[in-house]
Amino acid sequence: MSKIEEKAVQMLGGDVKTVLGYEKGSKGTRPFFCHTTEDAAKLVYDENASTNLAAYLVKQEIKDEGKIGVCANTITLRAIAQLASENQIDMNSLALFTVLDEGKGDVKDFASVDDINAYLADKPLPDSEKYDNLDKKLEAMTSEERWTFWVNEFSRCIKCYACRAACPLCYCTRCITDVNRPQWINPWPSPMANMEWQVNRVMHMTGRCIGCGACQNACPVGIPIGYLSRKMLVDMSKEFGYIPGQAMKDGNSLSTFKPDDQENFIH
Amino acid sequence: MSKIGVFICHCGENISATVDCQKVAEEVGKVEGVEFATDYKYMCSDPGQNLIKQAIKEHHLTGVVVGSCSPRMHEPTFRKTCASAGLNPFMCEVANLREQCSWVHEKGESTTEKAISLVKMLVEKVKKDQPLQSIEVPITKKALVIGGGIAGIQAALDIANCGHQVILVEKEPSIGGHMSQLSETFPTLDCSQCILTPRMVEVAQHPNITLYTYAELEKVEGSIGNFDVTIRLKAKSVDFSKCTGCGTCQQKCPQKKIPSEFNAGLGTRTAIYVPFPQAVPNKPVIDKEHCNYYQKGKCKLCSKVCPVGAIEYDKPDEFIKENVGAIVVTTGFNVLNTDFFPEYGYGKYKDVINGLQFERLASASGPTLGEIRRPSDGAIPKKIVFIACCGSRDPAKGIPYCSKICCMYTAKHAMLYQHKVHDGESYIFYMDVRATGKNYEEFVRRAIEEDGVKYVRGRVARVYEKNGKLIVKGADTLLGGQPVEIEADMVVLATAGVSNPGAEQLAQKMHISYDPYYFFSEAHPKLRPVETNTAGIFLAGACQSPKDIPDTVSMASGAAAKVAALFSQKNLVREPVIAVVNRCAPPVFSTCVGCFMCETACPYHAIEREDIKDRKGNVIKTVAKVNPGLCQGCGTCVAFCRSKSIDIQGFSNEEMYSEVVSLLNS
Amino acid sequence: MDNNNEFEPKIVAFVCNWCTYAGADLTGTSRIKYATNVKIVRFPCTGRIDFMLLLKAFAGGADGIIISGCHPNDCHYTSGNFHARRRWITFRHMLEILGVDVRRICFTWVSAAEGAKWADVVNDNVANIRKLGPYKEYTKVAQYFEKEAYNEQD
Amino acid sequence: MEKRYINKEGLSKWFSSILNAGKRVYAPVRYEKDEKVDFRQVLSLDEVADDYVQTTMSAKAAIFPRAEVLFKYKSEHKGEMTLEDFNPDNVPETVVWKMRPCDAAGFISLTDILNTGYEDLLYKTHLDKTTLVSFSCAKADDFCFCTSVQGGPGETRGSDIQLTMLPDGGAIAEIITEKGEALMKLSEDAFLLDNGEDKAKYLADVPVYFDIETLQGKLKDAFNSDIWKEQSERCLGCGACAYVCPTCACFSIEEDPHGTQGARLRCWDSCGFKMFTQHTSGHNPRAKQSQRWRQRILHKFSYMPDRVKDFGCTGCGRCSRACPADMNIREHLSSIVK
Amino acid sequence: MKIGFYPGCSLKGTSREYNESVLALAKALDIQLEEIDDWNCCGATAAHSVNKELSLSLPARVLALAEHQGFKEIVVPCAACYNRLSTTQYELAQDEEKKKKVSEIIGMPYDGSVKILNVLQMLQKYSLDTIKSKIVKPFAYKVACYYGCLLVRPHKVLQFDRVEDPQVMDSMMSLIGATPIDWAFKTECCGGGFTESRTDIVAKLSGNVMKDVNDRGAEAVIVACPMCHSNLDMRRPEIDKYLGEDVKVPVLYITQAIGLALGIEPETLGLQRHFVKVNTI
Repeated sequence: MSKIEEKAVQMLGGDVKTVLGYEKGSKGTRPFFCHTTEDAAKLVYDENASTNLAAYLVKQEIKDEGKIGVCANTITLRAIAQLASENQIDMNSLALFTVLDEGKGDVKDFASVDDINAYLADKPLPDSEKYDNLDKKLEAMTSEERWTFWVNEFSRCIKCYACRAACPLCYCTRCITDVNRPQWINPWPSPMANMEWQVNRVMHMTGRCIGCGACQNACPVGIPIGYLSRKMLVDMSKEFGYIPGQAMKDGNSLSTFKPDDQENFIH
Repeated sequence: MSKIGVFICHCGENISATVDCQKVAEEVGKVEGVEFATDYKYMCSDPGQNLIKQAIKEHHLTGVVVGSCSPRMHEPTFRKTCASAGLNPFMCEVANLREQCSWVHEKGESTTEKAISLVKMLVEKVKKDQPLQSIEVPITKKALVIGGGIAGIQAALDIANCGHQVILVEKEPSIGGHMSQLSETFPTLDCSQCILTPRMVEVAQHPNITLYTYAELEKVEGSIGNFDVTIRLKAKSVDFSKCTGCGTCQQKCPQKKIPSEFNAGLGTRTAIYVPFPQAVPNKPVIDKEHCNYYQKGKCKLCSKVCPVGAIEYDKPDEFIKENVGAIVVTTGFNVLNTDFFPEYGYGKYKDVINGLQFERLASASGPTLGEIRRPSDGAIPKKIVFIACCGSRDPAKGIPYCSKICCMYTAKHAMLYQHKVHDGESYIFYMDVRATGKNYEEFVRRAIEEDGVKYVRGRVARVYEKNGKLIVKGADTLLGGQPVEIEADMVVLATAGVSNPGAEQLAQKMHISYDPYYFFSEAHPKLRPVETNTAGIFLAGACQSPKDIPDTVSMASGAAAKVAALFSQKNLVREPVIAVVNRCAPPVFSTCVGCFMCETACPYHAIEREDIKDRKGNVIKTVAKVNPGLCQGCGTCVAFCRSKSIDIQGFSNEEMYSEVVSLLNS
Repeated sequence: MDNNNEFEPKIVAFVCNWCTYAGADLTGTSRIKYATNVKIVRFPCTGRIDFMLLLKAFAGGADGIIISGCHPNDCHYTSGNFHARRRWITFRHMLEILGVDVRRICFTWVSAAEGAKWADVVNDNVANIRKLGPYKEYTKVAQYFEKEAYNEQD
Repeated sequence: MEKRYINKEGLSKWFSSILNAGKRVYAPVRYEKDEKVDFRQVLSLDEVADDYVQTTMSAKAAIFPRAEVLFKYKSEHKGEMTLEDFNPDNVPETVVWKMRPCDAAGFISLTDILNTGYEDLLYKTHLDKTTLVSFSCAKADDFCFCTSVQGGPGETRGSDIQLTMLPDGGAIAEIITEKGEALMKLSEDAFLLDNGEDKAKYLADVPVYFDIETLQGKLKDAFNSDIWKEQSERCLGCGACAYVCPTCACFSIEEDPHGTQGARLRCWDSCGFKMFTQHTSGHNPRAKQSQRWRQRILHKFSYMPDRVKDFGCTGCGRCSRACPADMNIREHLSSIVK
Repeated sequence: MKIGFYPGCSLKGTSREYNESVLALAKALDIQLEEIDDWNCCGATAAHSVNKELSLSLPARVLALAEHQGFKEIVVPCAACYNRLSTTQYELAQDEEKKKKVSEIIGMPYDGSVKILNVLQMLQKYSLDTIKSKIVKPFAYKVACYYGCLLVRPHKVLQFDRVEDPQVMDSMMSLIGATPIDWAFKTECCGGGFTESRTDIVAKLSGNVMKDVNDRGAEAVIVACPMCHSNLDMRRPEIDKYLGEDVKVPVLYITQAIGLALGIEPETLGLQRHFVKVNTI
């Protein structure tokens, strides 16, 4: 009996009705809601899963079902910390635990955001080598070439909003895309409308994104949108001096300011 | 479908000189939703306003766009006109065709084109405007006056006499300001103490006035009608309730040689001191910088000799919070010191003094008890030179403006000198004598004709000391620029009036704007001289720009009248340009997701949390709510909200969007 | 040199009501002339300017954008311009990554007393945008439905 | 239905004759960065990708585009409006090259919805002007289940011409419809007589996972069962499955206004979105994810067969491949049948 | 690092001693000065009171030559030349058309990138600390530092020291042991170009200067401008006649004073060329 199964069975015995984790699927692991102790065997720990379990914790349907156990990997923990700082999750409706050293070690529980931050303090952001060669390619381009590159990429987008659905921090009941007075973002999938959608998504993520890459993994046509939010996360955390991927106490990078923010283009 | 009336103003010919008003009215008339479009010579005049009223009634207009001067000028006028005709005032917009179009462009096709697109922009905005009701905000009928000079005293008395509570805050240990330092005042030569002290006493005894001396403004929050103000009462180290003002401590204090600020550095004072005999309150404070106890930890002589034990060392500064409806800023001004002028000896020569120091010499309560004596050796100067426009009207020195009062007080100084030193000779180097007040010119003529003051028209290039004499090298332009050299015993510089140090920080604390010389900026130089751009904060006296006592007093009464007018209404009617969080039908109740990032962004802490409960009372969701009293309508939260759940009335997302899009489609 | 066939840039200016709008009024009262290409949109504060409006302006065919407000510490609402600056730094960086031509966006502070500076800002920008030429790359993408190829798979 | 053989040279000769005839040719093209293959306009045969199982997106976009202008309007002056309706003759002749049989079969269901009863002018114009050239499947993966839904790797239903590639570079060509005939005639000499190759030899084998009839039967009374909740717990509610699916036909009407002129557009929509059934009153009949999943399955496997006798699914497996939460439809359908 | 050297006409003519002392001092402080090849007269006061264009072209040509000969900085000992060169650089930097016109006139491209230093700036920049270490005989005298008007005005252009009360020379003199007096005629005019046409005015103005120097008991007047030196020194008879008293106070260039402090021979510093004998030092 693996550590996870043991923990899940013990939880299901208690006041937890569901334990959320990963199970083997047709394309690597997939999210799995385990309700019965028999199913607990299916639970596996996957450090580099392509989806983020925290995306489910913000859904009203799941919140309504009361206390839920979560076997979280680092990206889920980061997301939960950020969501808690944005008052979307209340920690005591979660039975949060993780399995140390990539699933082999023993179980560690978390009761508060500070525990999570302490645990994550030394953990690096998920690796970014899949973005690095794109980053190098784009750095070398002139701005016109970059523009043509991104317009071609965005022309492939079909506005299926899988990126929005897969992201734990995209939890608005009515997203800006559904606002039609005024119609900030044109809902049809033209390159311009797709670009405006991605600009908004990434701007809304700046200072909040935890770099898990679930958005890029979810995109059916494979547009490198994960690169966009990741680059903004890293660059802006350097620019404004906060720790990338860690939840800020009050407000995030866009809702607060420093009187001596540096810039070289306002004259 | 909206029925919009468009009215293009010629503004005499200010607009029609470069913009073809008929064409603008005609073109905008073709726009969908525009019911009526016309142009008229003076829209803001009565016939112009009646034109609007008539059109509203006749065509049942649902919106009005007036193409005229800047909305900062006549938006209120045109909105009142629409209101009186029954149309909600916030359905009326003003397009800026004068300051931002006709006045800044040449006559031509492109200027008219621009005018048309500006008006069309506002037409699109009006289509999206919502009728709004003004907000009623309760007013705290209590005023705060910052600065206890004659301006502050006058304003405080006027407001208090209207029956309202006033808090007067003064930085120095006593009220009185610069006026209390003056000897006699022009043009009537009545002694400043005699006319000022009764007012000071009246302030101290007025039931409605709470006086905080040796206190400064720490923080201002909130907005017109209810400012939450924090005042720092600097520790006086003397308990005023016990102190009887007997003065024993002042005699005993070992520190006697501290240069007295009141005497502009000429006289001296003790560490525990009352600035001047007629000070109100007439009780001492301890100057911590120079007191032996605070600096070296020993002495405590004053507490030993104090008959009533009123001395209390090491008492920290106190902070008190007050809620006031209006603030009057009367912090006054300062005069430059002689060390500002290298050509006149950099302040090294003792006998080169500034106007304020001469006032102290001439004043009966001054260090020389009213006799004009040289600071260096105390001798009575036989030949004295006054230099007007010292620093003022001198762009190279960064002070291009005229300080307004120096001509008059220099003439007065010369006159006082001649009265006190009959055989003395006084010269005044001037550029122009500006004696514009009532009886001012006659006063200067009297100085010249009766008292024999010699006016030399020219500037002084250099003053230097040579074997006991001050050589004044100038020129006399009326004698063909002939160089003039006078060996004077004393030189008085009529230095420029500048803002108080710390004026910038005070302005930033209250978010009022200031000019490049750190004088506070009035809302409009001609039409709103006593108000600032921040509603509820008024200005009076030299803090706005250097001025003499009559102007200061009348400005203070003006500001007091404004405050009284504000307090006369039961509630303050405020523009409804505030943010509102959207509400919608259950089960969603509001698109706000309760992330409350807007709460961290709002500078006025105007965003609160509201629990939406179902019938049984348990909380469905917690969403944001805007407190209409606090919100100032800056809109930072609106542009910041991710789900666009908060919007600001008057500059809503839809309105701004349609403005930008219409600018580019036309 | 009269160049009537020359390209006349369309520039939109987003300004804050308390400082730059008043500064622009002062330019008017002091009768300082400047080019007609710039049209001013009034906002209560730079903090109110939504970054999407910039994209909508470019999509609508603007060739240049000026954004101006109170100098830091002078904001009538205390911190509107600080928030705006923070937002501009982030948004401008995003535009640079996407390859939008940030030379066409001029961020500046103009106070209510700087009428002359406003005229200079406008004239400099018009000259600069005239040199850069119309922003065809953006409008080409914006007019997606004009070109017939939209319904093919590209 | 006529069976022919075409050799390698004949194939490229035929392809260039199609191009020279001014037809717009769509074919699967490998996107250089990653392994995604999608339909794009091609100008030569060698742009066409090969050795892949399935394109990410179906070929639906060639006939039912992601976003299309229904009509344009313009107002010269106040009060009147000039309308510019859809003009069929600016839709060019199109050929969709190398689509899978399941894609071709998909158009039958699409036509059932969009073009039966009320004739949709846009869809009809696109359909009439498009010739579908499908290639039979030599390879399949375990997402494919066409055989379970009345289809198969060599199914010709829906295609105008079906080619089956042969090891020698040539192909068996089955001309199925008149449109196919017309296309073949562009270079008839390239088509030789049937060389007797057995097509079945070159087809991939796709196991049958469940029986469609029993599934349809089971679904009759499955409306209230709680299987929907179990299956759809991990569904994130995005629109990926609907947009890649060859048979999904839902669309929404959008407005593209520009001051005094504008256009009305039709673009794809998906029942997976929560806002799809959001009423202005605030009520949402399918607020829960399970209800939306139930609607997707019942529409394709129960309501459509009842009404238009064709199933709404051709078993291409694209929705499972595209789904971020790995909602494998074959797995779900099999568990329903059990 | 080679620095351009522009002597100007005075240093090759009436103020040869200023030239000799500058070069001697530079050698002693190992500052390589290289004379700009084919330099021309800067036009001094004559040009700009007669023809504006000429007054800009002459200095512009000098600056253009310096640029082509690869100098980043040039030293201009004569205050008049320093004033003219700096004003030209300032004016041409402000006005694009003028700059183009002047480049055409002088027939070579003019960029205006050369930095112009007067003697004081040169000493301040390169050798303040070396002077202190190399002092052999402190210049222990009461001195009156006389700046004249061309060194400090117009401040907007020259940005050199303070206009009303300059201190650069005073600090340098105290560095070499002298005690500068505090007097009010530091920047009063000596009569300048009137030395020929209206010698009476020069006598009066320079007389006032020398009277104050004498009254305050200074033992030497230190100058850094050939014009001031010639008026205060060469016109001494007229000054004495005007003042009605003999003023014996000698007038030295600052380079000569520092040279003496460094032990350089008076002859190499050209002290013998002065009208008022330099015997008291």
